[in-house]
Amino acid sequence: MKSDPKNVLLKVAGLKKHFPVQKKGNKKEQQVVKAVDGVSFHVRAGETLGIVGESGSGKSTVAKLIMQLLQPTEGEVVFQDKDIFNQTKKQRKQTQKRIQMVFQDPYASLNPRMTAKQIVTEPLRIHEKMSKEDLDKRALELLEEVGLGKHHLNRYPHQFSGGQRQRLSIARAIALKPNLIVCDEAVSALDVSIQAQILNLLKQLQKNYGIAFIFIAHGLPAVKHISDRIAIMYAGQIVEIADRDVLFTNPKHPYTKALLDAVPPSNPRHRKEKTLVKGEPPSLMSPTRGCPFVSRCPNATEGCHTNAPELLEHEVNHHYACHHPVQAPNNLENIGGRNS
Amino acid sequence: MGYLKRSLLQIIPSLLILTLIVFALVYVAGDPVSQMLPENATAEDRAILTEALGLDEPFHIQYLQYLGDMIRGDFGTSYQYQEPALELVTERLAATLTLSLMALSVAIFISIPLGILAALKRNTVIDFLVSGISVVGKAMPNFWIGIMLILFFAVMFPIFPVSGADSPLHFVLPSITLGVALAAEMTRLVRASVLEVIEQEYVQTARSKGQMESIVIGKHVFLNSLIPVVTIIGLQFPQLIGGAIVVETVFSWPGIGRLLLTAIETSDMAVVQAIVFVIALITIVVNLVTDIIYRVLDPRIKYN
Amino acid sequence: MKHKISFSKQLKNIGSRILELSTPLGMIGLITVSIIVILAIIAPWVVPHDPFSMDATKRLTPPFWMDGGSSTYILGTDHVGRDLLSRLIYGSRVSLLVGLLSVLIAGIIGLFLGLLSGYFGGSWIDQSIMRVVDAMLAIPTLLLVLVAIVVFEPGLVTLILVIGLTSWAQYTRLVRGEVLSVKEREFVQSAKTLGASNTHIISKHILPNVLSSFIVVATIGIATAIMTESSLSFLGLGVQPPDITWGSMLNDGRNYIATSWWIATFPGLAITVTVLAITFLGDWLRDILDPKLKKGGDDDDE
Amino acid sequence: MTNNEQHTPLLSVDHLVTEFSAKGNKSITVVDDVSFTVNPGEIVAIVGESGSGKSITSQSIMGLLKSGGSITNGSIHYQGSNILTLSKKERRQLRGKEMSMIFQEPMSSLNPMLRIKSQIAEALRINQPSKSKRETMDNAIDLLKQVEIPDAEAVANRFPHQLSGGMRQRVMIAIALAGDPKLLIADEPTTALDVTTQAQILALIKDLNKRNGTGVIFITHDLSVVADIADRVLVMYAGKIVESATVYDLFEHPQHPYTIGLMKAMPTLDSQVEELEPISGNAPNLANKPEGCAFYPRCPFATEACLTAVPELRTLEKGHDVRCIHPVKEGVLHEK
Amino acid sequence: DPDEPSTEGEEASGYELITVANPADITTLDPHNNSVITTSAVLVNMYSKLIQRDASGEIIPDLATNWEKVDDVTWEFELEEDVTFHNGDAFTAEDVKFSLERVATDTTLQQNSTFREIDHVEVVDEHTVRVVTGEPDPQLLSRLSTPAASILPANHFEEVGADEFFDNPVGTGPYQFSAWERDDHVELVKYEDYFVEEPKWETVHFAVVPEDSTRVSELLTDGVDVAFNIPTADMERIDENEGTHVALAPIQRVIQLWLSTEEGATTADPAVREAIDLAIDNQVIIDEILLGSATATRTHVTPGNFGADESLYDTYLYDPERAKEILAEAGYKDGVTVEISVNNYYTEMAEVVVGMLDEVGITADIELIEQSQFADRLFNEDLDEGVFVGWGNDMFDGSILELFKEDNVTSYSNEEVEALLDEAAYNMNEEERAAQYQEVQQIFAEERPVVYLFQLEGRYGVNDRIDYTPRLDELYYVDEITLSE
Ligand SMILES: Nc1ncnc2c1ncn2[C@@H]1O[C@H](COP(=O)(O)OP(=O)(O)OP(=O)(O)O)[C@@H](O)[C@H]1O
Ligand SMILES: Nc1ncnc2c1ncn2[C@@H]1O[C@H](COP(=O)(O)OP(=O)(O)OP(=O)(O)O)[C@@H](O)[C@H]1O
Ligand SMILES: [Mg+2]
Ligand SMILES: [Mg+2]
Ligand code: NI
Repeated sequence: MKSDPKNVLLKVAGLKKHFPVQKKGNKKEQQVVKAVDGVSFHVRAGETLGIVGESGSGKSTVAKLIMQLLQPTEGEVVFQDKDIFNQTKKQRKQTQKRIQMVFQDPYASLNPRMTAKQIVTEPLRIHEKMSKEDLDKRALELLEEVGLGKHHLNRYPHQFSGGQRQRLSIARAIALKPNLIVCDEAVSALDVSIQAQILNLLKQLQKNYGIAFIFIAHGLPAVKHISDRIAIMYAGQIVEIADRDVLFTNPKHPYTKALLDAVPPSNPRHRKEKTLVKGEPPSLMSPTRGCPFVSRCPNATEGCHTNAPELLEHEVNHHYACHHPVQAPNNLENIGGRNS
Repeated sequence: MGYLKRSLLQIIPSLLILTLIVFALVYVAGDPVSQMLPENATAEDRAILTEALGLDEPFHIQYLQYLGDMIRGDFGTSYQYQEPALELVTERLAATLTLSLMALSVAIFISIPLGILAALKRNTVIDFLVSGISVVGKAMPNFWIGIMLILFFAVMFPIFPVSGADSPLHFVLPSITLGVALAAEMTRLVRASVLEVIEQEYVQTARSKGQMESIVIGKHVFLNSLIPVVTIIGLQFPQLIGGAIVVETVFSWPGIGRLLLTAIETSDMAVVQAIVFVIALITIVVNLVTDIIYRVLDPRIKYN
Repeated sequence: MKHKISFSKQLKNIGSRILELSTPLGMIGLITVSIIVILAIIAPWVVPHDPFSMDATKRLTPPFWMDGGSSTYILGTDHVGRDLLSRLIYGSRVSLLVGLLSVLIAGIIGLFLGLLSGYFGGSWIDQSIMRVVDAMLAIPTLLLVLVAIVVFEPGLVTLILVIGLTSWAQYTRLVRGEVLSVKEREFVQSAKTLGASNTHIISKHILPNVLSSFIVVATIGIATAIMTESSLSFLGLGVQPPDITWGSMLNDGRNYIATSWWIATFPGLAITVTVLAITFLGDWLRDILDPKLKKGGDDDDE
Repeated sequence: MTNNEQHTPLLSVDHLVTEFSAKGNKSITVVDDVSFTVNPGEIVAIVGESGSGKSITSQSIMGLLKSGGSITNGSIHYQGSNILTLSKKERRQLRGKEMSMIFQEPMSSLNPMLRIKSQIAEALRINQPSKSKRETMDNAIDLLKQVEIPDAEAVANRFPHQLSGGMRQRVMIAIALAGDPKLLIADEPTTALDVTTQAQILALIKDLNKRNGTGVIFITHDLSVVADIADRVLVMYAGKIVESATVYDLFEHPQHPYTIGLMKAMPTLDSQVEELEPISGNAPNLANKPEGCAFYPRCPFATEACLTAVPELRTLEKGHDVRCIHPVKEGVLHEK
Repeated sequence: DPDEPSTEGEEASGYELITVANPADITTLDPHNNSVITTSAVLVNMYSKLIQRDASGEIIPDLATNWEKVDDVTWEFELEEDVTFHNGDAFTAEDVKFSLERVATDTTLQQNSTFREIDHVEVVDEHTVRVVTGEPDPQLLSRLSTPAASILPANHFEEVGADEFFDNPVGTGPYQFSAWERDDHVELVKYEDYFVEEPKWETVHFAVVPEDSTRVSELLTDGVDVAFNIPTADMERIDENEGTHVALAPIQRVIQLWLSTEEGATTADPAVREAIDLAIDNQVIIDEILLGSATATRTHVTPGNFGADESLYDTYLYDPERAKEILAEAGYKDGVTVEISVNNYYTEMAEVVVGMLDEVGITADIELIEQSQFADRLFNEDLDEGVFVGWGNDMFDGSILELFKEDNVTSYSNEEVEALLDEAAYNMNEEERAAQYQEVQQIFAEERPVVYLFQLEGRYGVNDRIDYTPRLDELYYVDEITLSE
């Protein structure tokens, strides 16, 4: 599957983003934050790639790079066989039409001074010349698609609840029938009951329109629920990437393992002794030559300090970057069943 | 100190722009010759004087000349006073700055307690009164306040001297007059700022420690609400000096404002230029200082 | 036709919002300002006397309730025997004109440069605009106006132009700050991901969101301009007769404060009341223009 | 119950009603007839959607309601005495020493202007004013070490913005521990944190609870956190407690349709379902709550009766209370 | 504050301190480089001249005891002996030569134009000088009696240079310089060795109080002894207040309305000019606006000035009916519109005049001109057909009428007037010269290139403890002020 080039919608290769920052002290040298430091992955048409990682690990930066909100320091993003950073203005507009985004904060991502109708039709007004009647019609279709109704058309964002707003964002994102939607923590701010509504909606849309998703989140359970494949990010790098089930049953990177361990149980009966990772993620300004996880890794050896592991496909469709991968398969209890 | 260097570097273009604005205005204003001569002087008299003063050169030459002189510290000579303009200005600067600082103290003295009071008694009669007074204070022309204060507190009830700048008592009425508007503005600001801080979670944290309310207000609320107040002082400073122009006239205060008015009346443009420049420079310095205070006060900036 | 309905509906919405969000102070402000504006417009038809005609023999007539007052001159007459009430009503015209037009000039310049500067924050455009702003802000407005007035001769047009052209910097700064923060909000980012042009983003997303704080500050600016005019009048450099402003009336009366208090007191009151009302109105507009502040919640599905 | 009869509970909240008066409008009831107890050494979790009144409940207990809010009914007994009748000063003296609190936002719950050490020292000094400055500082650093902050001496000298979220939350816990309180209220202390950090903080709180026997009220909207840490659980909906049970009871035999809804809506690592079962609709607006059962509009099991009758909190079995007219019988969850 | 004279041990005489409040500060201590009257008013107490005017305008001796005309271009002055400057230097003829030649030759000095007529000064002996003019100058004595002809110590001045000299100036006047706090006050102290007699006051303060109401307040609260230029509105209040009164005296300023005779101007029609004259009720303005503190006049050369025509003084024409008739006769059926530039210092009066003109059907559009702009606009001939001004006459001479000679502001031209003024300018025969000026005044009254309205009076608020009679020249000779009984 992977080798089928037709199926690959988006390919990210060696992507780096370094932010220059001023540091105090009289040092003249330019300091940089290596927010994204050599990230490669691909997304196939119609699939969902989950990206998980700690706060500050560079997830949003990757998303912004794909959305062309930032210029990369290095590397390329190829969408439908075109490098998106190397195109004419016209091509660029075409790409922008094909990739859409849903943001985390449903309160900040909608212009408070636009009505629902204006919000969902804005992409159409930018990219397509449509008559007013068509726009009105389409606005209603879109709202209905995400479970909102006619009476919502002329409301302002503040008149919607958080969940409804996120539906609006999604309606706006699907307006142009994109091939890829990047969801940056699209459900993190929502209550569980609402979160489930949105997750279901996204799945539904994917089924109906074959849209591919990049689904970025902190919460492993939600990512697991929606993703086909999952990438684990740590300190600006992807440390492991695999099919969902493989990742959860057989995590190879010690960080992945720690992350899975840290997820609280879904039932008090499954409480367990956890192996907690100690300490904090490394500073992105003074990167080590070695493995980024070395300071917190239980398996770390001398070599890990000097020699950075590469992200390699160790097993089919299972990439990880570690010199000392976790041996035992993760023995999750009750796999496949619910609290019966 | 990188910050300081950067700020100082930014000042230079601003000052250049400033000199250009002022010089252009003054250039358009025409020459002072007719002012300098007696009523019955002739056209010939004028020509003689114009040449003597070097006012027959083109604009850019005069401007460059002016800039060059300025860099050497020469702001031209007041024809009225026959003295270096800068000297005249610096001589009177102290009086204006003292008045402004006194007014600032009055403003701080009034606004901080009142602002805090209003915030703590939010939505009560006290709050309403304080806010009301402060709005009215801003809405009254300051010369009007000054004349009224003289009428009441110097003529009808001779508590304070009418005018002049001789003793500490002489400071009272003018600094109140000048400070009222700023006090009003600051009261509003202090109130808003305290209200904002008081809603912060760390104030709740302090309370949850069992801290006494007075200390919570004094230590956690007050200090944090001070930051916007410091910035407003920097921003309002030019307006304070502007107000001094009027207040000095009312109270016969021998400061820059009076000098400016005389200079304007007599088209003594060297003095006008010097005043504008000096005030702008002071404003910039004050802003820099408040900025530094702000940076010192706020560890978020200091240690980042 | 459909949009017409929605337009009238929007108007109705605005109307109902005004009622819904009415506060006592806001209402006082709105009503007072409305009355003043209406009076200013209909002044020629409502003034009891010709505000310019003087009668030296009737000078210094006190208001009607005082000894020597006369009911023909309700608020009394000034030092050359002109009817104060009529002048007060007429004065509102020029005072408001000065306020409105100067703020209009300053506002347009300030808004334009502020948008430019904020949107291209950090670029050379921003840098150069901000240096000019710094220069302008470093000089007290009154001082700048004073110098300019003397250069260009006092008068109504000069006054409006000069106040307008010297007070735009504060708006630029305000707008720039707002733009800088709005620009980082996610909905602007999202418009960018949609491929929207700069003009689209500025006009559809940024402008509407900075406009409300701008309008509030501009409202206050009107009050400030009226005050500046009165200070200039005090210094003898304001609007010149025969044009009447409250500032110039106040100035006319300043030598009579001790002897014929009414000449200066009524225009002083007029200024204070107007400035107050405008301030109230401004505070209230801040609420009205914020779509988030809406009482009650029809958040739920109907 | 047997345990409870021997000792008076640490905290007992009875029929608490807290209202907020909004300008000009009629006041809204934010906490509505809430009763529960906390025993020493017990972790009681309160779960519920955003806006259900969890924080206001805890603020009512602490006596830290913001302006506009007031307790209009009910009582709060701490170690047997009703603290609502205490004077302001006595109330204050309870805080820190007897009960303390950790807030949700680690970013904003520390004073940005003060160094970490002085914020901890402040809490220490209130409780032990007699101690010397040196001792207090040493104690502060000890506390930081207790909450497992590496390099405590250095951190003590920093300002809040120089710490990561997890570190700040630890500092908050250190502050809360300064007075050796018997009751700790943690209001969503981990919501803003990463999973790994959350696990660290949860472990820390559990450890405290075990070691010192501190009673804990743990507020969260994450059922899995509840599953991890709680002894007993209160489920709140629209200001009311709708279900209260031991954690095992609740997860195995949830009775209220809302609780069941929450469980079904929650994605978990161990479930394999294709589709989650969300609860339809949105949480009600407290200003115009529906008559009858507040959950009625969203409830899949609702009947006519629910429209009008306000359900009472009923004890179904020992220690398991439900506020529902027809609570789900055992097995319903599986049947569906 | 300043050194209050120590009164310890002695009875306070009351002569310790006198404070005079002026609206403006002095601008310089250099009498040769000053054209501001309020400055001269202070400086006359420090410096002496060869000759001076008394309160009524008569020329009387000062440093010169005697003077006589040697020929048409030469005057000889005998000087006072045993006069010393405040620094102790003896006063000699050299000082006169130095001082007069300084102001006559240094073109940067503001008073240079007044003294340019002086060719040189000859020292005859230590106590005799001759002043030689280029042309015959009938006004020389007037020039020499102005404060601008003050005598400075030649040696001392040349030794220290101008800058230092005026930091600490010395003269031969009754009071010597003590301190100048800019924009606050000037302090003078008694010069014991004053050559005439011992001055009365120990210390003199000239305080600066720019705001009128503040100045009045200072007077009312005993803050000052004399407050110059008080608003008419406060005259009654000051008089009624216990302890203060108002002192009035005519000054050299005449309010007048220049009317252009240039072709195309409405006022070029003599009928319009006459109507304007007749429409204005001078007395109403004097009574209502100035509360009586002015005298109607039809000439600029008022009593006390050389060549005054007293028949035109204390009189005015007012006949609105006749004004209307004249306009009607001249064919102005729909009224006339006149544009008038007004020196904004006189706005109030001008507004009333506008009202009066309106009564007879003359619409006056006034443009106010800022005081500081006025001179400029005048020289650039950028004024309207009517110009409402107050004009002084510091030479106390009929030559002020030369304002309307040749290319003048109003474009008035009358060969007869030209000839008369030309002759008078160099006519050393006083009687003849006076007659020439009087004739010009009559012609002006007839042809009205200018309508004179009234001569202003100086309005002084005075503390009852002193006797103060204001002077025509608005100068304060402090020694003329005495304590009242
Ligand atoms: N414009 C910027 N300038 C400097 N540093 C930046 C900038 N944007 C992001 N960073 C830094 O880059 C790193 C990665 O940020 P990013 O927002 O991509 O993280 P994230 O994984 O999305 O985190 P979160 O889960 O909190 O959203 C962080 O350390 C952040 O501070
Ligand atoms: N100061 C206040 N004035 C008026 N209403 C308030 C105030 N504070 C809270 N409320 C209302 O009280 C209700 C309960 O708030 P509370 O903070 O207890 O919710 P919560 O359950 O803690 O929610 P979250 O999970 O979002 O923290 C909310 O509907 C809120 O709107
Ligand atoms: Mg992110
Ligand atoms: Mg909460
Ligand atoms: Ni239509």
